[in-house]
Amino acid sequence: MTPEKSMTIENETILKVDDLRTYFPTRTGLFKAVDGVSFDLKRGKTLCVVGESGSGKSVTARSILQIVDKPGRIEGGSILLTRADGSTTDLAKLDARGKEIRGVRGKEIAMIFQEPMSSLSPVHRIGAQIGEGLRIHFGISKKDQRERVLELLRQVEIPRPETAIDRYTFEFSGGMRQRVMIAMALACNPQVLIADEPTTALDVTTQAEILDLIRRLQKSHGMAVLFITHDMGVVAEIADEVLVMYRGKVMERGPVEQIFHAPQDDYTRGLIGSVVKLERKAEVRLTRPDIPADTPPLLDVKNLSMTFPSGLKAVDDVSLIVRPGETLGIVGESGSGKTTMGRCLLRIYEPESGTIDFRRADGSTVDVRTAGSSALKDIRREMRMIFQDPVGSLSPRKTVAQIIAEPLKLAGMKGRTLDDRVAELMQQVGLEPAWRERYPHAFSGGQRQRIGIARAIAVNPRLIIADEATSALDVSLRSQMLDLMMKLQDEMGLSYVFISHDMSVIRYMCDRVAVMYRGKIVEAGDTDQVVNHPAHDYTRALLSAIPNPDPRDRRIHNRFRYDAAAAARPVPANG
Amino acid sequence: MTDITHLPPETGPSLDLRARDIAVAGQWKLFWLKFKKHRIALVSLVVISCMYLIAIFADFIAPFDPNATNARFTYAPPQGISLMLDGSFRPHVSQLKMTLNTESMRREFAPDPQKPVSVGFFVPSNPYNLLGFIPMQTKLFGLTDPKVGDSLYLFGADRLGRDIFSRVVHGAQISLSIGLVGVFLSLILGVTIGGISGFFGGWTDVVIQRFIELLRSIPTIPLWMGLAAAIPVGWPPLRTYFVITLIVSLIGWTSLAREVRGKFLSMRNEDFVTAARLDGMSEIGIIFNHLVPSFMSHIIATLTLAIPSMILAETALSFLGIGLQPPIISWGVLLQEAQNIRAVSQAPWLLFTPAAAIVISVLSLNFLGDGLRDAADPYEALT
Amino acid sequence: MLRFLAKRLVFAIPTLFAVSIIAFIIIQLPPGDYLTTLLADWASQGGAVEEGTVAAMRERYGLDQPVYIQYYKWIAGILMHGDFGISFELGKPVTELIWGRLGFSLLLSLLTLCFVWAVAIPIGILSAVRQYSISDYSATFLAFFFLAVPDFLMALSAMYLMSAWFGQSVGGLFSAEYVDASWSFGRLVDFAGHVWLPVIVIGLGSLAALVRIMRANLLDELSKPYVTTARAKGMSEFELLIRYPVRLALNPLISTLGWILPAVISGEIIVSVVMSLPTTGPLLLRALLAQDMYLAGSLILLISVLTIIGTLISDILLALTDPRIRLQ
Amino acid sequence: SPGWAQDYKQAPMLEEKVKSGALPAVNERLPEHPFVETMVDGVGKYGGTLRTTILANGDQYNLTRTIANELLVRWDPQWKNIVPSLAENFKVSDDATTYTFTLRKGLKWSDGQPFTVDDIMFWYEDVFMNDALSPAKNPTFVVAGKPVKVTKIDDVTVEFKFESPYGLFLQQLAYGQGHLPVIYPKHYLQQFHEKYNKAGIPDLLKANPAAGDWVALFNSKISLTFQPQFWQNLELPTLNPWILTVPYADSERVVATRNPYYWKVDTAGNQLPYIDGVTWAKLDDPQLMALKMTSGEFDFAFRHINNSTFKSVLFDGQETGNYRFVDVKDLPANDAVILLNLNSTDETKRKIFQNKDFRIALSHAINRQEIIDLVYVGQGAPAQVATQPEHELFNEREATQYTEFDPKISNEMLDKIMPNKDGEGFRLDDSGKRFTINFMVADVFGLSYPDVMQMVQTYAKDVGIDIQIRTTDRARLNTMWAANEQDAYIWNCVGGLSEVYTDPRCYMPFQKADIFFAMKWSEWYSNPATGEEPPAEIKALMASYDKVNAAVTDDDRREKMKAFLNLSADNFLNIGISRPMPKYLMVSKDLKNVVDGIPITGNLWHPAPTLTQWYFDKAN
Ligand SMILES: Nc1ncnc2c1ncn2[C@@H]1O[C@H](COP(=O)(O)OP(=O)(O)OP(=O)(O)O)[C@@H](O)[C@H]1O
Ligand SMILES: Nc1ncnc2c1ncn2[C@@H]1O[C@H](COP(=O)(O)OP(=O)(O)OP(=O)(O)O)[C@@H](O)[C@H]1O
Ligand SMILES: [Mg+2]
Ligand SMILES: [Mg+2]
Repeated sequence: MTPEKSMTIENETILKVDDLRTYFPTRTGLFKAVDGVSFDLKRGKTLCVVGESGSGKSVTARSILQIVDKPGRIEGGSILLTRADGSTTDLAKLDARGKEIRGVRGKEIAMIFQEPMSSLSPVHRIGAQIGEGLRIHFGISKKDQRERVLELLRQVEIPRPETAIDRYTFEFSGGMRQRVMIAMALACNPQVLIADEPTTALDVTTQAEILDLIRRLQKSHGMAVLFITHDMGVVAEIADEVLVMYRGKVMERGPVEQIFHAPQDDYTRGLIGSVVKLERKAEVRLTRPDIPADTPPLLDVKNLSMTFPSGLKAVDDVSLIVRPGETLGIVGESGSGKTTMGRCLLRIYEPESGTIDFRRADGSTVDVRTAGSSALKDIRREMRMIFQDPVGSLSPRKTVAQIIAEPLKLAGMKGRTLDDRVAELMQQVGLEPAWRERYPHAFSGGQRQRIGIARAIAVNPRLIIADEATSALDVSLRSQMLDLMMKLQDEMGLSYVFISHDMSVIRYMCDRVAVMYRGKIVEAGDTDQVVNHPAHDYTRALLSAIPNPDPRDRRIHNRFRYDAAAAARPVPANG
Repeated sequence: MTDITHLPPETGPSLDLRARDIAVAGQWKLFWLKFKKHRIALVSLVVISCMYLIAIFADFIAPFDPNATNARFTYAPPQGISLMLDGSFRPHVSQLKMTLNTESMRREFAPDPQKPVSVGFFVPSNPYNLLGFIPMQTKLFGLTDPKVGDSLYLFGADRLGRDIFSRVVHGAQISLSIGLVGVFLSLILGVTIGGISGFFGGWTDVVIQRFIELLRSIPTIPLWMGLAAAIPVGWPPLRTYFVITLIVSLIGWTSLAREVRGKFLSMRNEDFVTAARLDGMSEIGIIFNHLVPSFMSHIIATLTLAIPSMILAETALSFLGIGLQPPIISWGVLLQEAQNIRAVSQAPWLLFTPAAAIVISVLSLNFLGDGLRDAADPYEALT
Repeated sequence: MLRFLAKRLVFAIPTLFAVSIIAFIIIQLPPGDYLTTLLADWASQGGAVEEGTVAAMRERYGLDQPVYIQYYKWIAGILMHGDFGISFELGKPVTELIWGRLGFSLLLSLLTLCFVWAVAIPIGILSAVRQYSISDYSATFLAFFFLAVPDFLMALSAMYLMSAWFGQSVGGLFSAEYVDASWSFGRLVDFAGHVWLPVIVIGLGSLAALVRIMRANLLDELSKPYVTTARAKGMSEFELLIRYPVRLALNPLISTLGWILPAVISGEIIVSVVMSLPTTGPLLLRALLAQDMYLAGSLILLISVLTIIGTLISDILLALTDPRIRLQ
Repeated sequence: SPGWAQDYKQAPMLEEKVKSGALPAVNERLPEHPFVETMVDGVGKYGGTLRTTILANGDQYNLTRTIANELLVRWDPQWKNIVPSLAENFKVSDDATTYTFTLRKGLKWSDGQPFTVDDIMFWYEDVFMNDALSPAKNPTFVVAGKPVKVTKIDDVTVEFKFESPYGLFLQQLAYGQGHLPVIYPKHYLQQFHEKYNKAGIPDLLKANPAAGDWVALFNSKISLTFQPQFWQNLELPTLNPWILTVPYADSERVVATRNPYYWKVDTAGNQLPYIDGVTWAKLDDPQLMALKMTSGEFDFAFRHINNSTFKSVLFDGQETGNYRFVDVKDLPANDAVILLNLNSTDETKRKIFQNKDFRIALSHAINRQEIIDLVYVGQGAPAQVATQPEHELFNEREATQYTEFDPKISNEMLDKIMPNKDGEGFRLDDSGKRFTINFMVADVFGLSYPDVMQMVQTYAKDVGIDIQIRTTDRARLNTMWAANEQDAYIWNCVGGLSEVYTDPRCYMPFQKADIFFAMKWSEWYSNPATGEEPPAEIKALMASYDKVNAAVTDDDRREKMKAFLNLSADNFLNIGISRPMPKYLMVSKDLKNVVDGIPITGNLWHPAPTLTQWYFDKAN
């Protein structure tokens, strides 16, 4: 599909980056975050930059606007900006604090940042932040500014722009904030829009909407878009051209078709391979015998409900079972109550009603909801949790060894045995034991997740509640992680409650799946059945919003929206 | 960091004992590397270490007894040491010639270059016990051959002809020790109470917060005066001072407690805290094992600001006549003794030397704190 | 917001009550009472006071009654008729003595606060923006220098310098001819000519803390992503600094305002004695020394009330400047 | 000699008022025979304001001392003889029990009302003898526990009669406390007195709710002179040379202006005082006083800043401050006295303190000259508590016994009392515990007692006595005295010049003031039913002083006093360190008629007696 046909000038290069090198001087020498990157950005086209975390995508984008964090600096190369009137400027040569580059920032090249909450000031009103660029570049009067901002808010489909304009960011949901960022970037009608992972923090449905929005705006404004992501599905959905980066270098560059269907480079091939891998059920799972339906359940949850003090009923009459050795997937859009439900199972939150019958190792059954504190302590040794956010769940001032050792220590292990066990665990999850004295921040996202897993399995649990254990990881890591978890499951006879909003992940690894919507389980069943023959409308809507990692089959714009009116309760502002 | 992110786990060297030892050393090595990078912190470390050495070996370093008076040299100005004499290396000072102006009741001093008084290292002295138990008869430096009329006042003399240098050196003992005790006391109180307040929230928090507000809203000076005046007069000076230190720190903890509370309130629902709870850790254990370390850099910063306040609180107490009692010497006492226009106008060295000692130690502690904080902060990149 | 305010006000009542008790206990702590002081004073003047006179006075002042009765009388007087009792030493109702001084104390505190903020914030900004530069180090050094020199010594030195080197008349807040005069332009000018010295002396001590706080806050904020966002809009560095990180770094400072106020008032006590300022400081100090208990107690109580009000104000200010607070 | 009535002249500032009729003519204002002041330099000029200073709090005595010393009789400026003052003359009966005073005719209060014997009788009958107003009687007017009887003879003649001989009455009357009979203007105060205005008092109380009853009301109008309220009532008529216009309350200064009815004239018939007004800047800190003095903001100052700490600074400031130094005879018996508590509640300590040999040994251990050189800049001389060399009562032995620095003698004597020592060389008491004296030290009078004590501590250590210093403030010390809790303390001692007659508190256990070395004995002395009976030698000492009090003639009194002082020296009750060092005061170079060598002690108020004749002469 080629939406650019409508544009008058085709294939006109707006931004030409040539041999860009951005280095960070460190104690050990120069760190080459961007090392000889070249690409062209054409009017009306979308260039997607992909690559794992830390490959230099963001630094490349920031280099263009000369807003690389200290001590980074552009060491060489050129960034040629060609304007509509034909004049060109080499942005790389400009003084980073000078007037010229400031004239380019926001006006000619605008940027959308990755983290919508912290990228917006918490104490300034939405309207002021969006209108600021207008004031800086055009000196527009307050009144006109307001009008233009309202128009922008309407464009990005913020409901009730007249009131929204005077609100603060924390009053907005993640999706709305991301829209605000987009409106801000669009304020001055830039020729180039750089979007640095604008949807990473969002759930699929919202992501689909944002992607749609960007594409529509691109069409109407004729912008060139530099889109940074590590989600190959997204790439397949929107890219014209793709740039694959690895360790600061460009691995491969070409039209999206070529990258997906005829990758040249090994790294690209690996990347695409793992994407494709996740499109099916895991091989190990295909061959595994089914768990007999009459095995007594390990966990039997009945009519579980939980209401937050704010009055929100986040878990509403949920019933489910987990059999030994089984993986139960929980899917649902953001805010549907998955995490809350998972936490209720461990009594991190106090559920107000229902039963959570857990079968202990000795065969006895305990109701977690009413267990006493010492019983709870024991249960929590058998039922463990992997947290959604690998950064937040690791104490920042503890070394990895200390983190992994903690549950062991509290279980009474000491000295040499403790050290050895920690080392063993680290090896088990594929971490180098020699890194045990490092702090979590010195690890990559995938490695951090492994730390979380190691901590979870340290005391030989029987059930692990994995809350979006892989959502923060890029594709290649994700499949590695899932494989690891399955390996451990087979080795240790674990059961999982696997919470995710990513259907492909669920499909890959879960035996059964339950779909959550607004605190309720709307559908449950065998994975194959739910994925291939969804019974509930909501499930279908959810499935349709998932980007398909195949540029030949772009479909999220054809997605189907679940009619909220069908649900029991009225729709909140945004999910 | 890119360079470690993609090391495929399989290729990592397998565990052997040596690697493990290196890895254990790594944390401290990292710390040291980061710390070393902080030049001023390094210098401060040296300065502070020196000050503590001076305090510990005050008896050896101070050339004179800090309480020894000398009627001949009241308000003698500092004497500069000249290194060369008659073209050879012979450190000396010029003898001071004193004339008493009976009209102005002032002694006037003039150095007499014709009468050099030689100064040397490791000079003999009256016997004393270093650290209270090592019998010694040598001082680090002093007059090699003291005669009547000779003097060595590096920092000048006070109203009783006591050697300010020796007094500053001895003052370091109190100022650098008991003051710290108070600081640590407020630290412990602040962290514990603030931690409890922030961590448990609810009514505990309300009660503790009201209590803190209460303490904070009472002006410090009346509180000090009231408490200090309630101390029995019969107590020995050191104990009195110790109790006063406690009193001062009892009030000092409140600000720290508030900060800790705020931080804890925001952290108590973080995932890593939940994780620790799931691991079966007790609430107090969580506070001290997880929350406090995350708060370390702030604590260090607060601490370095608290030390001068402790030293100053002591001087304020002295000003009110309820501070340290002679013969105990502290920098605060020295400053208090300089608290009159006579010293300000005619013997500024009485003011400047203890003030300089305080400023230098406070600055060094501060920079040292900065360095330690940065080094202890895993988020500070090692650049 | 209104609920928050109401809640705070309700909480303030038991606090005030407790403060009044503590204030009363503080002044009872030292051994002896006002008459002991009186006797000491009189003895030093070469006179002797007969036991009978002393006993009669003690009874007259109610000092022979148990402490809780004395407290009850005092607090009841305040609550029922706003009567803070009588100053034994000055023989006047406390209310007559304190308002004028309290006014000057407040004025001085506010001026000091303004001075400290006006100086500390730019220095803090400079030292954060140019972290680990010469200017950062010199700002730190100066701030700590002033922190390390006790305020009374600073007051004395400043007065000496002003008097001996510049021939300025020092001490007090007015020249002799304006002391008893009513307010006029001339008196205002005279006041301005006197007040700056104590303001600087009191302010310099609290400068360091503020500079350090500002610096630390700002360093935190400077690395936040929203700064980059703003930069990407093409804003100049200076405007950027002032509009975003500085604006946010100020918020925590506002919350310390409530605590700075009592610190300034406490700091003011000693400086005011040395500089003879007509503020509550010298009155309070003397009342404490003389164990003039209703005067001392009432002053402590009032200063505490001011502090509680100050805290409330800073909470409100914080809520006004930081929209995030409002929701809670 | 006084001129004729028509020759009297007045200050220019009063001329106006007289012309307008607001004020009677000067002749009508002055008494028939005004007091004629002896001029120091000569007749002066009118005008000017005397700018001086007091501490903002607790310094009200200085107002009294500066402008309020109008008495029936007074000391001459040389502090030698008693001369008539408000009384034109007086008579003493041969048995020293009856004193008759004749007032000057035509004396007037500052509001123009006549001052007569009725005012004195008002004081006597309605204040002094009124148990509500005077629950205890002022000791100046009490002998052997019996208060004086005052009788009005006629409008100008009054008689004071005691039951037993009171030879020192006139001296007592000439000191500050003697002003009591002449400060109560009946015409003004009777409205606040129950006896005269029972009906009106409830209304007055309503207007003044701070006072609960008529006694409080009365006391708020004229309080005891040692209370600040005494200087707060601007309405109160006085006989003083200046009257207050801004009271000693919460303002930053106190202001006084001339009393048009003041009853003294100079030798040329000019009504005194010369100076129009006085202002006192109220300062909180003596440092600031000194600074302001050197910057020329005061014409006169001395209290709080006339000690060695300030001397050199003030010396340097003479040019800028336009002042000169005037010698002051502030001559107590000793500047620093070690007072061991002979009535200590601690058995062991009491026994040792009461041992005269212990006190002598301690005295020999002290290197007085070194202390004087160091602390007192070489001013002063080693001495015990004794009268000054220039005084008629001076005795070499009393002044210098046991003052030589001799640790050897000291050690020998101590070896007899406490032979055993501990490891650190400190002596042990009978029970084998280290004998420690806790010394209370307050930093008062600018006499650097903490410094002195630190030196004494080292000397004592050299002879094996452990002294612990406890710095404290005066009020705290007072609490301890009152409870007899102190081991020992250091203070200064009155009684170096003539006042020794009336105030022998350092020479024997006497009244309670600030000298407490034998509180129980002095209680016994004032009332044998209380306290503790002293040993025989102390009783003998007390009896010896009783004889002084009974003496009628000056010569007899002097002899009895000598015997008493001799006996006191034999008992050696406390240990002196230094004869007082010379003190000074500062006056503007423009001020004239300032007595050089002005006598000053706690009792003898000053410079009030001569301040009326000071005048500004800005010629130079
Ligand atoms: N301020 C800095 N100081 C030092 N190194 C930095 C800095 N900023 C980035 N880097 C390094 O530069 C490299 C590239 O970072 P960049 O942010 O461009 O990665 P990315 O591809 O955007 O990753 P992600 O997908 O996680 O956003 C990383 O290894 C990072 O550690
Ligand atoms: N502590 C809390 N207090 C009040 N409401 C909460 C709290 N935590 C979550 N919620 C609300 O409960 C609902 C369910 O949240 P939950 O975190 O379980 O969603 P989720 O399905 O895990 O979403 P995501 O995919 O974004 O992680 C949301 O509307 C959320 O706003
Ligand atoms: Mg990035
Ligand atoms: Mg979740």
